[in-house]
Amino acid sequence: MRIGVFVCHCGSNIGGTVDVPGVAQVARAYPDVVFSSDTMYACSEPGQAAIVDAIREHALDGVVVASCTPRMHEPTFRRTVERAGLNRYMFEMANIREHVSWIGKDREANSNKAAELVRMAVEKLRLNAPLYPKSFDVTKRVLVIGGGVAGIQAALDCADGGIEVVLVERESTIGGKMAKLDKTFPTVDCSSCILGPKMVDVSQHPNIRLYAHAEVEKIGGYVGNFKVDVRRKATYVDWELCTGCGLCMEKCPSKKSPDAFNEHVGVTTSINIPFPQAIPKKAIIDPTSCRQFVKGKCGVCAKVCPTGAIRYDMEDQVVTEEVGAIITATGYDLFDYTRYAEYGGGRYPDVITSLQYERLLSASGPTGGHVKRPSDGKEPKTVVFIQCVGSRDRSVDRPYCSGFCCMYTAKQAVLTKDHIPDSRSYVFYMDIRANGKMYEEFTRRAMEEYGVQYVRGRVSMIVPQGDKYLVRGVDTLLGEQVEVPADLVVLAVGAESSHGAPQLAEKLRISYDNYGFFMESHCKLRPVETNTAGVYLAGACQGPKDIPSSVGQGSAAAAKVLGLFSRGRLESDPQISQVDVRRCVGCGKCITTCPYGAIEWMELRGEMKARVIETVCQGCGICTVTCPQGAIQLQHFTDNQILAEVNALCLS
Amino acid sequence: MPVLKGKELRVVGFLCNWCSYGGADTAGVGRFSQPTDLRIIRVPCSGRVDPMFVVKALLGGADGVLVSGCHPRDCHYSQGNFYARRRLETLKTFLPALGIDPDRFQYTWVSASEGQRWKNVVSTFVEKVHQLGHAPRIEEAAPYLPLAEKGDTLPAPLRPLAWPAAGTLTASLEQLREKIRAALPELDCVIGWQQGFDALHATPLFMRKPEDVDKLTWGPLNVHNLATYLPQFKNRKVGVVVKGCDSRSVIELLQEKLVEPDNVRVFGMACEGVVDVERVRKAMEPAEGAACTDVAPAAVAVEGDGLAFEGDTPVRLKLADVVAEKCRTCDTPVPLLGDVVEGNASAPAGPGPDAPPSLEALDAMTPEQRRGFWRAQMDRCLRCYACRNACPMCVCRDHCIAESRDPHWTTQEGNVREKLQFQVIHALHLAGRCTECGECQRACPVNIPVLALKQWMNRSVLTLFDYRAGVDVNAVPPLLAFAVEEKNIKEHGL
Amino acid sequence: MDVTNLESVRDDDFIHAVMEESGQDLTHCYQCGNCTAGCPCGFAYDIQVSQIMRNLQAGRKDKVLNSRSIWLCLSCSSCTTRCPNNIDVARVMDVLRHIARREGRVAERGVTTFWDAFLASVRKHGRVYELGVVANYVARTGRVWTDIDLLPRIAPKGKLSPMPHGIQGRDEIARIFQRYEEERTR
Amino acid sequence: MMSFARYIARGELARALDDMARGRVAYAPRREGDAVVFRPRAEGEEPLLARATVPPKGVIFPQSERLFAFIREKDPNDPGRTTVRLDSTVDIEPALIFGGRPCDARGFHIFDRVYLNGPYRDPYYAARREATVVVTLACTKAGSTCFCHWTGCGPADATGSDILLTPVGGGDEGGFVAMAVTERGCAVLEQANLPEADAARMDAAQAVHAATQAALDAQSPAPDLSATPARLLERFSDADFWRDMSDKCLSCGACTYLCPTCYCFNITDENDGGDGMRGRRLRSWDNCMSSLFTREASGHNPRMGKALRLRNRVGHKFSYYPQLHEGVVSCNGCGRCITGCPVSVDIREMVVRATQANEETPNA
Amino acid sequence: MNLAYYPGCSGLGTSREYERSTRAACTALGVKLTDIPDWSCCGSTPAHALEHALSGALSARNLVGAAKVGCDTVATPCPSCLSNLKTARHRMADDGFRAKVGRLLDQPAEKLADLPDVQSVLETLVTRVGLDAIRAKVRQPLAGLRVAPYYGCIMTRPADVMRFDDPENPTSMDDLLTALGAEVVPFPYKVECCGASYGVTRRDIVARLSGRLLGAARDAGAHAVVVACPLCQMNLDLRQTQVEWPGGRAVDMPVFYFTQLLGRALGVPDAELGLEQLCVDPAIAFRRAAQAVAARQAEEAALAAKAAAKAAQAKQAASANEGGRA
Repeated sequence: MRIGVFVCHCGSNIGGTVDVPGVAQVARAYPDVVFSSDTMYACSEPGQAAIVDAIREHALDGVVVASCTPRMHEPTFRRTVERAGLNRYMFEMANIREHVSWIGKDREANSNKAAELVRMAVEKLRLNAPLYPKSFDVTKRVLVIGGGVAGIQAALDCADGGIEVVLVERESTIGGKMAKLDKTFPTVDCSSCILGPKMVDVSQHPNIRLYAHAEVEKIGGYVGNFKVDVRRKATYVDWELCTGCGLCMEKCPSKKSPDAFNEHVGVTTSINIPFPQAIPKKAIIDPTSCRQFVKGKCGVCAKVCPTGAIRYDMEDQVVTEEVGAIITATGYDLFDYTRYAEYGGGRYPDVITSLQYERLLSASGPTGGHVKRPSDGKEPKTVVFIQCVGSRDRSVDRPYCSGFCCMYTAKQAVLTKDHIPDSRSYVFYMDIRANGKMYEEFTRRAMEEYGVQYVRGRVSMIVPQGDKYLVRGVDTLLGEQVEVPADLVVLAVGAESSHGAPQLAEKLRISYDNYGFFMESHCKLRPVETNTAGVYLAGACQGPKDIPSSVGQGSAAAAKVLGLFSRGRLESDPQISQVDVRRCVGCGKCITTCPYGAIEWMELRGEMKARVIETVCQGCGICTVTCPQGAIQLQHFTDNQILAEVNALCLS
Repeated sequence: MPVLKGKELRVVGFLCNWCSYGGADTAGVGRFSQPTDLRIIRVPCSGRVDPMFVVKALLGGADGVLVSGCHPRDCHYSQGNFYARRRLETLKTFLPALGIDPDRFQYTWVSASEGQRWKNVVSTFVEKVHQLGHAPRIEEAAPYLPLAEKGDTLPAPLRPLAWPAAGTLTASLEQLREKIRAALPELDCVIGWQQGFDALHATPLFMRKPEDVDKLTWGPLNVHNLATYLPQFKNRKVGVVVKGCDSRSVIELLQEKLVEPDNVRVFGMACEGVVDVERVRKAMEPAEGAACTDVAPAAVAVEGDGLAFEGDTPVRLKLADVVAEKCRTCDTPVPLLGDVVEGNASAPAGPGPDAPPSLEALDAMTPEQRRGFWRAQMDRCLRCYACRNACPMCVCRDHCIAESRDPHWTTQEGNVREKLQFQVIHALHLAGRCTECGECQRACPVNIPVLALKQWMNRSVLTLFDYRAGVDVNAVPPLLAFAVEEKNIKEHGL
Repeated sequence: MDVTNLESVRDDDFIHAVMEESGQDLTHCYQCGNCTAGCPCGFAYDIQVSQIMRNLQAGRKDKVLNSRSIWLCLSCSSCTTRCPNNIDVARVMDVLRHIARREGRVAERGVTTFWDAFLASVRKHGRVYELGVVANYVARTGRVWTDIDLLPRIAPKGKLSPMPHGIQGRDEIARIFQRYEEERTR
Repeated sequence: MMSFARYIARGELARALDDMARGRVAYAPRREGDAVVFRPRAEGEEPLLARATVPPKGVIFPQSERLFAFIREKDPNDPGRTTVRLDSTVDIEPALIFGGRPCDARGFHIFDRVYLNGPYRDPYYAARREATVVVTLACTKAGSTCFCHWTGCGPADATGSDILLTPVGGGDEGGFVAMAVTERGCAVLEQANLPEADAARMDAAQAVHAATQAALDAQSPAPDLSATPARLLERFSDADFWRDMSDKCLSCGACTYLCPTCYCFNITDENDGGDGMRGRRLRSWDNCMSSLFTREASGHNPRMGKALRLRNRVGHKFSYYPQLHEGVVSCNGCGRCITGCPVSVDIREMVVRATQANEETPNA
Repeated sequence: MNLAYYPGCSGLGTSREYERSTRAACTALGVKLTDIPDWSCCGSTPAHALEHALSGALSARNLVGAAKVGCDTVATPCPSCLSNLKTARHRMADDGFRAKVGRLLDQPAEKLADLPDVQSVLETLVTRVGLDAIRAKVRQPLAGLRVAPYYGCIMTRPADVMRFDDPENPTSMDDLLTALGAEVVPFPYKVECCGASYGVTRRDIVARLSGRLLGAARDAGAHAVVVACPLCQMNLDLRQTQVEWPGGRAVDMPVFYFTQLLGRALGVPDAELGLEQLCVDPAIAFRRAAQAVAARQAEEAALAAKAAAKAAQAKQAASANEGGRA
């Protein structure tokens, strides 16, 4: 080989603590190195030009650049060598900035270390081989998982962009959390007034196929060609026939079904349509409370249904959909506040969650929009809001800020004043996080115009006292212990990952954090992408988010999908595993361990061998370690390449 | 290039590209000063880190090796670090067997944002390595060959070990032969044993014709594990005769789909222990240094708990004194699957010992002694690979990395390091798969006690994964699987 | 009130000593005030417990060690139990008392006098002699009327031992105290 | 040649060896673990008289040896120009092998025919062979796998040796009759200042030779192997025969590496670490039982299965070699391949069955 | 399980009745208690407020003593002792701390495993004996007795050391008392501090905190407060005359040790339970309970009569109906 080595000063970033010309000099003695030089800024226009010139002048067939981290400029220099006619994989980087010059001041040690890192890069490069990507076809359909506002936005944007959308929603209606809200901050818009039309658009869009009351069961394939099994759970009502007239709900004799849509404030009928604006507006039977299921006799709904849509014998059904990309918009769930025993742990009827309060405020809620406390139906006059319940609390493993509680609490306090003009609200808070457009102004209005009493401090305990609740807290600004006798206490419960999120992540083969939120590819620069090609994130499944951010992400994810599909064919990364069929003994260990299902059996002259599906392999190399005889090798990180680096260091 | 004037030690790091390499970058961007010793090798994922890289580095002169990946659940490839955790923890528990201080190898998790943590990890680890100083080299250890050989007093076997009376044994054997004769027409052949070159040695028998079946023998000389032959009969129907211990190898082969359940017929009988020919030689104790062929008796008869040797000077040896080490702790005298003539195998008399004798001996050594021990033992290794070829689980055979130049894991250098390295490869490749049949050691023409390495590994696997190979056809070997929360793997404090 | 110069009041050694001895990371405190909110004795404090924590973060040794609050803490662990940052606040308060005692700073003499009387009794008898403790306390503080109102309520119940219940291993207990004092002076 | 004989009393052996080995590294059997191997002997060390598990061939033909080192050197003015310098200095010390048996010593004779006296003279082998004195111990016992008397060797065969020692007498009274077989043997024996072996002792030695020979004959009368080379060739394509013979073979290399006559090797280059500019060319033992032995660069392997490989091994020893070397078989009947084989593959059985024409093979 | 018993110093003095009733109840339930030979004071708050190693040493001496008589668990009725013993053991998991403690002792514990586990008598009874077994042995159910269970502040806290019940809302004593037939009133101050040992030095603190507790019990309609702690009992019972009653309305509120009510329900004679040693007359509680039972019976009788009348009416109507159809 003919290798060229370029050692970068990076101004004084490297040159300050590394003898850069010295390293270049030493490198000249390394095997196959025919050219080396130091350069002020390798990544600059002239720096790159010098590399191109050297490749041409010295007929180099491999290049090592010793400069910053490859995570920064590897793509840059790969393009550089490509410009000079080399294969982009005939290039290696030695990280002598982040890993050398920036972490120590001992010039001698640094120079020595830099030279060794160059040596390792040279040894690896000597075993590099040109690699070439392959291209494949794309199925231009997208799966959107979750029909909350983020999923709705993503689905609509994709559908408007002209691609077919499969939208899968776990509940029997789309709308998600937003559909449960009364108003939205900071404009105090009616939530269902702004969401409703979008929901209707979903139901009417010719490009959208909606599966409500359904869940994703299995995902196979890879970017461009996923195969998804969707389980349509039994609703016991034939939705083709159901017109959503609601007669069954009127007549249903079983009225004790848990009312999940109303956050369990009150109960509902066993057959029901969750709310008037539900999409699809179809009835569904709760078999855990329905008399027909529990007692084996009733059949009232079947009798009254004008279209004969009731199907007590309905079973789950699995449908398979082929898509080229997936947008995950599974949202969030609420922190279970019963873990706070000092707030009653669920024993006090008038200590409720913020979302329950939202239903009390909502005109479509169980109280018709009249705020009545659950215990005795009285209108509360003193309402205490406690923030950060299940947020910023290491003791319950929720150290993160849920982000939107400050704002909705301010909104609820404002609405409380609107609903009950002679009421007084207290908000116990630690810090007010109002960093959105018009957010700070909104919280100020709550205090200034609506007289909401903000108390800086946490609440230690809630003690029932007569028909009130003594809220015992602190005002840290006063430096005093304080207490408020309240009629109603509203807990601003934090957001946590949607239940079942980790299981879904494993099906999608994407990562999730300690709390079950999905991991984006890069926190700043690739916020809606995941590390699995073709899988995108939208909304609170990635972390707590308010409505504008969720909608923004829904659109962003849709844009990513449309961008992906705008190319006729996709290219696969050639840094993938490859099987040497002559050495493969067909033990199947690689097939067992591959996290992507990217290795399959094939028959070769009567013997079973492993074969890598190039488009599915992501290049992790788990298989290479698993293969005892090293027959499957991860290209660009082969055993021999890594051994060459180890030997450069350890063989003497 | 030499390590900097004795100031630095040789510390090698393997970092996953997505998290830890990024974490090290972040530490650099934050200008967090760190020891200069570490040399980082970038790999895509901690799941790409073959434990053998670590061994290669440590045997080759590294003073410390650090592997770092994404935090569990944060893996870029979703599962790589889960596999890595199992592999690397297994390796860490194995290193002491070689006399390598396990503190010289550490693995941990650092995310791309944890620059401060990376600095701490590097500083702590390098400081630890400096405390330990230069790594002693195995090839420089003082040879250590404890003279207490296996002829010496051993703990009593777990079971009484008594073969049935000659008549009963013959009847049972005849029953077994009948089964085989009946099955033979559908099979390519049935593998069993017959008498070998002298009365003390049996040899494998490949029965193809009914009259071959007459040659089948059964008794304590049937030392071979015939399951070793099965994988080569791919796509052909074959029968095999097994002892209890051998049956575990068959189970493991079935489990790993290295043989097809439809293509293998298993025959077996209860076993009361097989001899260790070396031990017989010693028990007969002729002139110093005599070989087993020098003591070959004219005939050997099984008499309950003993063996009668006919010859110039008739001798009776107690089975308990001459059985193979594996028989002492055997708890599967009756094959676990197949067409089995049960006989009445003796039941375990009590709980098994904590460790088999050779493992106990290895345990008792200091790390320095262990290095000296392997140096002295491996010195005479001929690299004939009988250990590998006799191993029922070694299915790569002709493609084994021991001899391949690609990948180039070992050289043809005749030194202890290369020889030991192969044994480590063998032990690591067998982790969670080895049924401790002991064929590796029995096959060794120069009697290197390589079984102890596998015993050590098996103990690790049992402790870490609560797993024993070759008992459940439906199990998955632990290193081919993972758990999101590992019950028995603790985070190492870094 | 004077302007506090944050540089000059900060005693880093003190911060480290408290962190080291209590094993608690004071930087974890974000001043939510929950410790104060739940403190049963807050009404009697001169500095609320969350402000003790804040003063500790600021390294204000004198302010903290001279406070009465650290002596009035009831060790009930409400603060520890409810701290969202898992800080064992009660243990921090304990450690502050240790440091204050070492430095001879005691803002609530009565409390420490009672404790000293208690420990003296343990040292002498191996077990606490209740009447002896009260008598000792009264003698040291001169508060002769202490709980005299309770005497008629308790006297007839036959619960107060007139004599200490000394143990055989008294010397052993005394040695514990002796070694403790030796270690301390070392 | 038998004219020069000395007597070494049992108690004098160590001292005599010290003297004979003056200026040489003396290799003698030593017990290591459960094996007996040849190791450099310390002065005064009482030698083990056991037959070694591994023959002493490695002293002259090492398991792995450096043929030369290569050093790449760069032109300081043009790093693109690299020259390669070789360093083939071989460090060979004068040596003495004590305690090998006639079958071991005769192995060197088999080697000599290939590496010394054949068309190519192997300088490495030659140098070591020149520098090494072979002091052999005649056998007094017939092991169950001994068949030296079939192959032209024997319990007192002196081929390949410089000195032959025969144990005479028993216990402390006993000693060794040492007969110099070569000039070099004479010289070495002279160094030891030993009494001449008297006639009685010479007779005793003869008697020992005869008795051992008789024991071997009784154990297994030597078959007539004169037709074997041809018969083996006739058997060449009898697949069933070789399948039956090789069924149990594990394809390991124990037999070849334990064989005193197997001389095959492999050559590989290994790089040093360090600056990456140095490396070594190694010659190491190779064995025909390994699949890699005949694998060609294309991946094609003319001896794919173990049957073909075993056929080669037997054929080489008992057919191809004798045809090139005046009928001398390249097997000394030491039996190590049988005892060392994990599954007791028996070369005697193969030779005998191949020789018996038209054996009861189904195809015949 | 071999159970060592650590009574605590107050068991020899102000909480004699706790000590007596504990032993009596354990005997009645067949729980064997082995006394720790020559046990000594744990040092209580004064020791841990002075120095942790000293506190640890005073506790460890007893743990070592318990281990010496072959016990693997130490049970103690007193939460203060419990807290000290348990904390000492918890901290001694740290080698440095254990060594420090060891330097103060004549006979230190070599390793953590040498130290027995520690639990409260309450924990022993509810986890080892079990509520079912206790319920089966109840002879005189505490019918009609409305009780406020008060656990004290350190029985369950800090949670990671005590590892028993919920730190904020423990229920083990509630369950036990319910099993005995008593009626447990909702009592929000189960774990709020009573003022602890500040009775002597800062009577004002105890007066306020204990007053709040007694007031809450009063307002919840409790006939008595039930406690598991000698110090709490002293503050609530002996000092009841000193407390500040919320709203100024003082009542006589008997304060039982839970073991006394347990013993009573199991049929242990009152004399063995030391009921006479309580300051506020326990009879008050039993009297109120009896009244409550009587009132309830009267109410039930009235209800039953009403229901019977209604049923009769319905029957009449039904038969009339049936007659009509026929």
